[in-house]
Amino acid sequence: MEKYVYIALFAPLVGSLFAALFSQRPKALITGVVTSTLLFVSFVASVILLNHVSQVGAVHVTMMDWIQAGDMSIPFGFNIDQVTAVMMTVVTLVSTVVHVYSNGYMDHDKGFNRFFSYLSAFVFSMMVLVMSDNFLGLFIGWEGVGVCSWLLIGFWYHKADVTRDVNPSISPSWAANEAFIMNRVADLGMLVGIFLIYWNIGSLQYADVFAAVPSMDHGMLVTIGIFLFIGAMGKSAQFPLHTWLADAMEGPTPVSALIHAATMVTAGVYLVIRANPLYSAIPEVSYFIAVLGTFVAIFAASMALVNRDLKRIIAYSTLSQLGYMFAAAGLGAYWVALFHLAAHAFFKALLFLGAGNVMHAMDDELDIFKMGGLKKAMRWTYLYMGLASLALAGIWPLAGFFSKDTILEVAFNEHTYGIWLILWFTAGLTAFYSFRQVFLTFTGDERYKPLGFHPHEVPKYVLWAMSPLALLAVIFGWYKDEFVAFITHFLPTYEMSEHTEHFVVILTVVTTAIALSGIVFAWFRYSKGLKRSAKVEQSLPYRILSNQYYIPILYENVFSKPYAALSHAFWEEIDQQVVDATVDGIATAIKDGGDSSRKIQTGNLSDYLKLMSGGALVLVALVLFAAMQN
Amino acid sequence: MNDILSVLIFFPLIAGILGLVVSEKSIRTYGISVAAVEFILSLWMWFVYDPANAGMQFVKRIAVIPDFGISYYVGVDGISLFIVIMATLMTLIGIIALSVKKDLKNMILTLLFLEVAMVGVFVSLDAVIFYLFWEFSLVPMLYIIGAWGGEKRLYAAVKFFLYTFAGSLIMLVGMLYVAYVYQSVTGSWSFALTDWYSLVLPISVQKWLFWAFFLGFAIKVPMFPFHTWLPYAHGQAPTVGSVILAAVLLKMGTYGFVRFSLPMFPDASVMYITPVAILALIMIVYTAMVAYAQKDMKQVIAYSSVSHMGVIILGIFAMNAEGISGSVFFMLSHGIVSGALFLLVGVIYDRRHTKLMSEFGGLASVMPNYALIFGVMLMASVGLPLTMGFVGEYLSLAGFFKISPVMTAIGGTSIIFGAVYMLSLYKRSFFGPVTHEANKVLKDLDAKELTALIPLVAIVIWLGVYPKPVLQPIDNSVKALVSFMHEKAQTPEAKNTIVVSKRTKEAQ
Amino acid sequence: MLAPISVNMASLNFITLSPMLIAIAGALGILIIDLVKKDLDKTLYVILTILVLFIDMGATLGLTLNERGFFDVVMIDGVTILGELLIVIASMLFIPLALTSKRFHEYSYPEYFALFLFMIAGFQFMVASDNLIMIFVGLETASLALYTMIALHNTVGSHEAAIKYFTMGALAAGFFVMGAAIIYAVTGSVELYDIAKVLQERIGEPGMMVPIIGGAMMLMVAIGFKVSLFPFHTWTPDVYEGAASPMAGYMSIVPKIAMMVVAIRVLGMYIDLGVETVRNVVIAMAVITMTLSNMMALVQNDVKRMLAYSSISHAGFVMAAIALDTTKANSSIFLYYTLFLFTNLGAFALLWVSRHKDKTHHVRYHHPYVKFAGMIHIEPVAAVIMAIFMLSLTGVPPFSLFWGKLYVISATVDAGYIWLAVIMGLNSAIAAYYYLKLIVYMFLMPAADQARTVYNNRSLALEIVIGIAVFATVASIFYVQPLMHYITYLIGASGY
Amino acid sequence: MITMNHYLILSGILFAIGLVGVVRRKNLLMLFFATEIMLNAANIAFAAVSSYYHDLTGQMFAFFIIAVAASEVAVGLGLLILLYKKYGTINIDDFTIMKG
Repeated sequence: MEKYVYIALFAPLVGSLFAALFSQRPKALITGVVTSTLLFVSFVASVILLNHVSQVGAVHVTMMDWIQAGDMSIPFGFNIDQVTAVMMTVVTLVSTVVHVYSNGYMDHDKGFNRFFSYLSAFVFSMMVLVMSDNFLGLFIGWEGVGVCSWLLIGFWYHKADVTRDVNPSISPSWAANEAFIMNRVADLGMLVGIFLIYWNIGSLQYADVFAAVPSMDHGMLVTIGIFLFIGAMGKSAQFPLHTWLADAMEGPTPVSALIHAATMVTAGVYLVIRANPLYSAIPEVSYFIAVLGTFVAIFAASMALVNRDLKRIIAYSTLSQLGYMFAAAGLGAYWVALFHLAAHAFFKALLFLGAGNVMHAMDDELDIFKMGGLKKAMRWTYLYMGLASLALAGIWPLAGFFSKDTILEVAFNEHTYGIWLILWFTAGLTAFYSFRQVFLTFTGDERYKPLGFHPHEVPKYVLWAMSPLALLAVIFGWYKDEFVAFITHFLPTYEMSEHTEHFVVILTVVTTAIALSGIVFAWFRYSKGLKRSAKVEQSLPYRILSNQYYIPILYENVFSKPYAALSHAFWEEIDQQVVDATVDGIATAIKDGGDSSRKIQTGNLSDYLKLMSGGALVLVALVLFAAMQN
Repeated sequence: MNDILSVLIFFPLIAGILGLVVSEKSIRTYGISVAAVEFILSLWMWFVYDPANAGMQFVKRIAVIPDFGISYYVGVDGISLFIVIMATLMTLIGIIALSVKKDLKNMILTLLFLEVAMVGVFVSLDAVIFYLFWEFSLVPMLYIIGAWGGEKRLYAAVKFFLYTFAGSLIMLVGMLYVAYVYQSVTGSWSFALTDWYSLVLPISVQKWLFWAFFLGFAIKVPMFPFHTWLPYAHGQAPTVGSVILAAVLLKMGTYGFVRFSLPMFPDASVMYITPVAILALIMIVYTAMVAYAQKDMKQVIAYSSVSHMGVIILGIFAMNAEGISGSVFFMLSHGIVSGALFLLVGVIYDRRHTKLMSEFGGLASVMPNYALIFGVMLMASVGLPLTMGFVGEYLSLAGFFKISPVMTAIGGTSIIFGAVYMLSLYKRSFFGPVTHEANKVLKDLDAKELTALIPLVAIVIWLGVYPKPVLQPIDNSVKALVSFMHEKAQTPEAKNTIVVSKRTKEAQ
Repeated sequence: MLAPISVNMASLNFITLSPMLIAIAGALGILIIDLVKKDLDKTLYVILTILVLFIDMGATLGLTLNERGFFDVVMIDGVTILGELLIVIASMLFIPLALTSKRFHEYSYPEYFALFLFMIAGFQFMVASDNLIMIFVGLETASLALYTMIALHNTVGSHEAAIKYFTMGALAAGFFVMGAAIIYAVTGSVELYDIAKVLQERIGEPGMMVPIIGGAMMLMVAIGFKVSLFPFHTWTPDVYEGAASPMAGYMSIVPKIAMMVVAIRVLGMYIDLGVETVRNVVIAMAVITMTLSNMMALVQNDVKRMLAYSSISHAGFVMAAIALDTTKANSSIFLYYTLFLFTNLGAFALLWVSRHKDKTHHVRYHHPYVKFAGMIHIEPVAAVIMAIFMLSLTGVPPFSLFWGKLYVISATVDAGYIWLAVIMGLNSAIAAYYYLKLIVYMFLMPAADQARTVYNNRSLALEIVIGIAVFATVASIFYVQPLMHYITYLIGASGY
Repeated sequence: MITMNHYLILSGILFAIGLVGVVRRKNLLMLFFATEIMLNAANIAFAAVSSYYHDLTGQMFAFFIIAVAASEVAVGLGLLILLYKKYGTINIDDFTIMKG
């Protein structure tokens, strides 16, 4: 099995390096083809491993030593258990699709080869992240995906900065830096968590760490849990570190599909799932996670309600779905979280790719107010996005229904009715905003006509490329029981109490009801076309939402600007005016001392004689005085 | 075999003197070949070095002034070995990448003499000889900055010289006092470090000696608030000057801490962890912010050096194998990375004769290779895993975490602030549209520059992925050092603070 | 009723006098030659002088330790031998500098060389006796000769220099004899070893401190004047500037060595007696001297004047060692001055080489900094040599003076004066600035106009002297050990 | 009855006079005289002390001082004449080229 591990891991890297060779050249289709193929290879290997894990059990390989100093010894070790296998499969599957898709999407881009190099590099980092058998290995992937996302968000680095009202995410490069730095903030927390683990347990291997958890001081566990979760918050863009995700939409759409929907942003969830022994030992932290997740779910959903930017809407929905996952994980239903993670990966990627098609058709126009009635031009895309949105809304029998519904049941089962209520309501919002988007884009009057767009369906093979995701978005949920059976070999099972079982039907009905009502409302509101009312758009709530609660501006004024100001102050006021001035001051003081003391040297002999005699007298007097003392 | 070190020291000296007769037009080849030979010699030294042996190797001791216990006494262990190799490497790279036209001959010969001093400092085991090389290294640097520097070069050069000179004189007094104590204890004079190590100094003496040495080293590092000479030196120095300065000369200070302060004054070192650490934290945070405020690319990197040296100091004062090994490794990585970054700035400076970021923008479009290599070095500098920069930074912080989690958390902000100033530099000069006309026609890296830079990139990746060959010898020697300190420490708090790694315990 | 005087020739033990006698004889010889045959060339006299000095040196080396002679007035101990040797060596390096390519007319007088030899005899008397009379006579003989030689340079500056030096010297002489008188009044003797004995007994008596220390201070003034300690240093820069460069270099070494020896004897006696006041005064003066003169040197525009101030500060540096009065300290003094001798004389010689008849670069100065601007491009070798001298004076290893500083500071540390050692260190740092300034001018600045004429006074003799100085400065690391060994042996042997 | 102290006091006074003269006078000739007075003050002291101790050393010293004083005057006057011939003045305020 070892070889499959290595194949799964290194195939993307090879692809990336291959593409990198051509990075300076004009577009060469070969790069796209090779990388896609290699990713497919990796996917196959992952499936084989998945199968092997389910039949035989976990695979563990240690490639080589990495860091060894003092008592710290960190290998490049990989551990393929159920969770990893699932993650690997999901990641490689989605990436393969996205790669194939990108062959079409990036067709006209002169950075074609570079793009594939980055994209495969990202997959490699993601694989390291999920496959590693120790926390520092995870950190490698953690940082690696960070860099790749930096590269890919800033892929169109040549665009100039513009003001916020022209483009809320100022420029690709700006968004890229924001993402990187914000993640770094979280990574520091993660790093501290790792240090804590090392100095308290003496090892960073998952096995040792989780084995040690029961015997550890609870307070310490809490601290570790918190710091690790801070790391997770960064990557999964949880409040308050969420602003970067929306801005990250500056990247090419396949990137948004792969990185900012399906894989990277779920790394945080993965970490919590991975560390379930730790988090199940500290319910208070877990509960906080659940609450935060719930909050983010509704918080993000609310922003999605009013947004006009096709991709940002999906980004917010991603955020909100991540909230769901954290809620589930926080409530101890780890497999549910993982299940929703996988399901979400499929339909959300599909959604994004669909959005990509639309952008292509509309020459990168993203404002849904300028679209409408596209279903004539792009029937398949309409279908795909409709499906995905239905799945997202959690309509039976699509994947979303099973996963999200279970999460709500869990919330109910835990007697955390507040959480349940919010999540339930958010389900409604989700349904509404996703169909608001769908209807505004595809139905109603063709507002793009006057703007002179000529939409057209994307090439067939791109649509074929998307089909696996579509399929999975539909059927994935049907395999819930198999999934549970498989995953609970590793993750703790989660049994609904009698009381819940009793209510389960009602719950399902209620949830589906609000979802449907959301869709219906969206239908009445938007399917006939766009009816804007200035009154609403001027209203305070609307403006708050459309400005993302003014949080980006807040951050800019609370962090960025003061930081810059302080830096300049430090440099000009302190470094130059105080520290350096002191040094030079000493020098000049000595020099001035010289200037004043050279006045002794009048050149006039009689002054010299005076000084000499005076000196002599002083000596004698001083000495006599001294002599008197003893 | 034992003379390898003497060869390493005196080969460039002789080559430099003979170089006087080489004609101006073939001097570059001469310089490159000499530096290459020197580098290969140092590699050979690594090859024959026995990594299992933690002690001094290739030891050579010849009495010079026996009456006063001064002897030509050299040797390397894991700690100094790689710094020496880095010194020879960076000299070679520096000469290859040399782009000065004026007085090329003087420049190259000066570099060779500088190499003598650099190698000498790191291999000498006799305090006076150490001091000799330490001081002598100022002279060629003074000349390099002063003769090939920018418009404020004289000020910068003299400031650099005097500042360091003043500090090291105080250190000299300290050294003489240690020698005196040694003499009054054993009855014979000696400046040999190995003899000094055996000396158990009373705490009260350790206290002031620690600060005497501290002053000498801190100015060299340079630690806040003694750092202000550095921006001038870097800002004014020619590219090769900055490369050598950042890569090697700054390491003298941190190396001094490891070689002198820790083993000689273990108690005082432990006692003063907090004040030193506070200075280090100021270096990390404060200078990182100052770096962000810079307008000049080179200044950014100069200040970033100070910030990184702060992390190194933290690692050294972690008092455990993790931290110290990490900091020694970080010395190497910082040497390579900052050296490379200065080279890169030099590249653009040669083309446009300005280093102001406002002059650039969109360079990634016109000079892709340049942008790529710069990006790699940038990522290494912000400590991205699988690059050389991460290993050292991670270990240093991890080590100091044992001393004080809170301080480490503050120090850890360097991974944030580092990203802030480095990324903003990259954004300002490489991203965005090409605004400035002159930048539209810039040509990408030429063969000369690539030959200088690609090896560095290779090293950065290689040692990031597989640091073991370097880290292990370092770690062995450091473990020995730590357990030695532990035994020597007198105060209980020192005993507790200095953590001997379990592996060492098992070994004993 | 005086007892008939019977002098036993053996007791005179003239061999102890031989160095001085040889010098005097040589001087007389030169005068006679001049009587016999006029207008002989200076080269003859130079070589003759050198020969005489060689014999002198031989005689000095032939001396046997711890002997007395000539009515026990002359005392030969380690310090004496070292002093005499240094005097002779310095003189031998100095006198060839007369062979310049430019004609400076003081060298055309044979009297100049006679005076020179007399002066050497005087200094040798100074160092070779512990009898205040003898010291005084030697001092005055030397000084009077020196005044005259300075004046012989025959420029406005030299005349002014001579008169200043002379007058202050007379005053210093006054203090010296008065101090001697007081000591004599207290102890009834002028022989230091006697004085020491008597003081030992009487030091406890009430009110005795006053005359004892009073006398000491009077002598202190005279010593301070000769070795140029604050506040008796004021003559130094002016006289150096006025005198010919070689003479300035010579004055920065030989008279100081002579007086240092006297200081070691006299002040050493007091410090041995446990008169802490004297020690403290010496240290205080030393510290003030080195600091103040360093600061003044910073702001000079003329290299020669800068070197004058720098040699003041060096003197202060060494004076601090005298206050310590340990064997190591006393040895370090001689080591320091041996190394300082070569470097400093070399530096002044280099200035001499670059001497113009007319002041091309400055209305007042012969050697303003600007004159040396960009010298690396015009006279690379000379520039490098000058740089080496400057670095050596700064105390940058491996050049000679570093070892001197090392020993002196080490001696200070051993004696427990850490703070003093620190001050010494900081002073060297300050000093570094003005030495560096010259290097900066020579290496880092664009060439000055008419720079071609920088080297118009060069001649083979000068080059040889400078060559020797350079060698001594660069190769110091190889001979410091034997030198130190020899010095320590001599000092230890005579119990200082 | 004149005791030694009287002599010593006298010599002290003379020395003081000489010193004052040195400080006050601007005329080189006067300066020389002042220094001579100081030397002679010492002479008196030596003579007195030596007679008090019945020891000849002091007188010997005195003779030497006289001799030295004589030669000093010789050199001094020489210089003085040189200066007067060249610059027509012996006021020390006129010799202040070298300063600073």
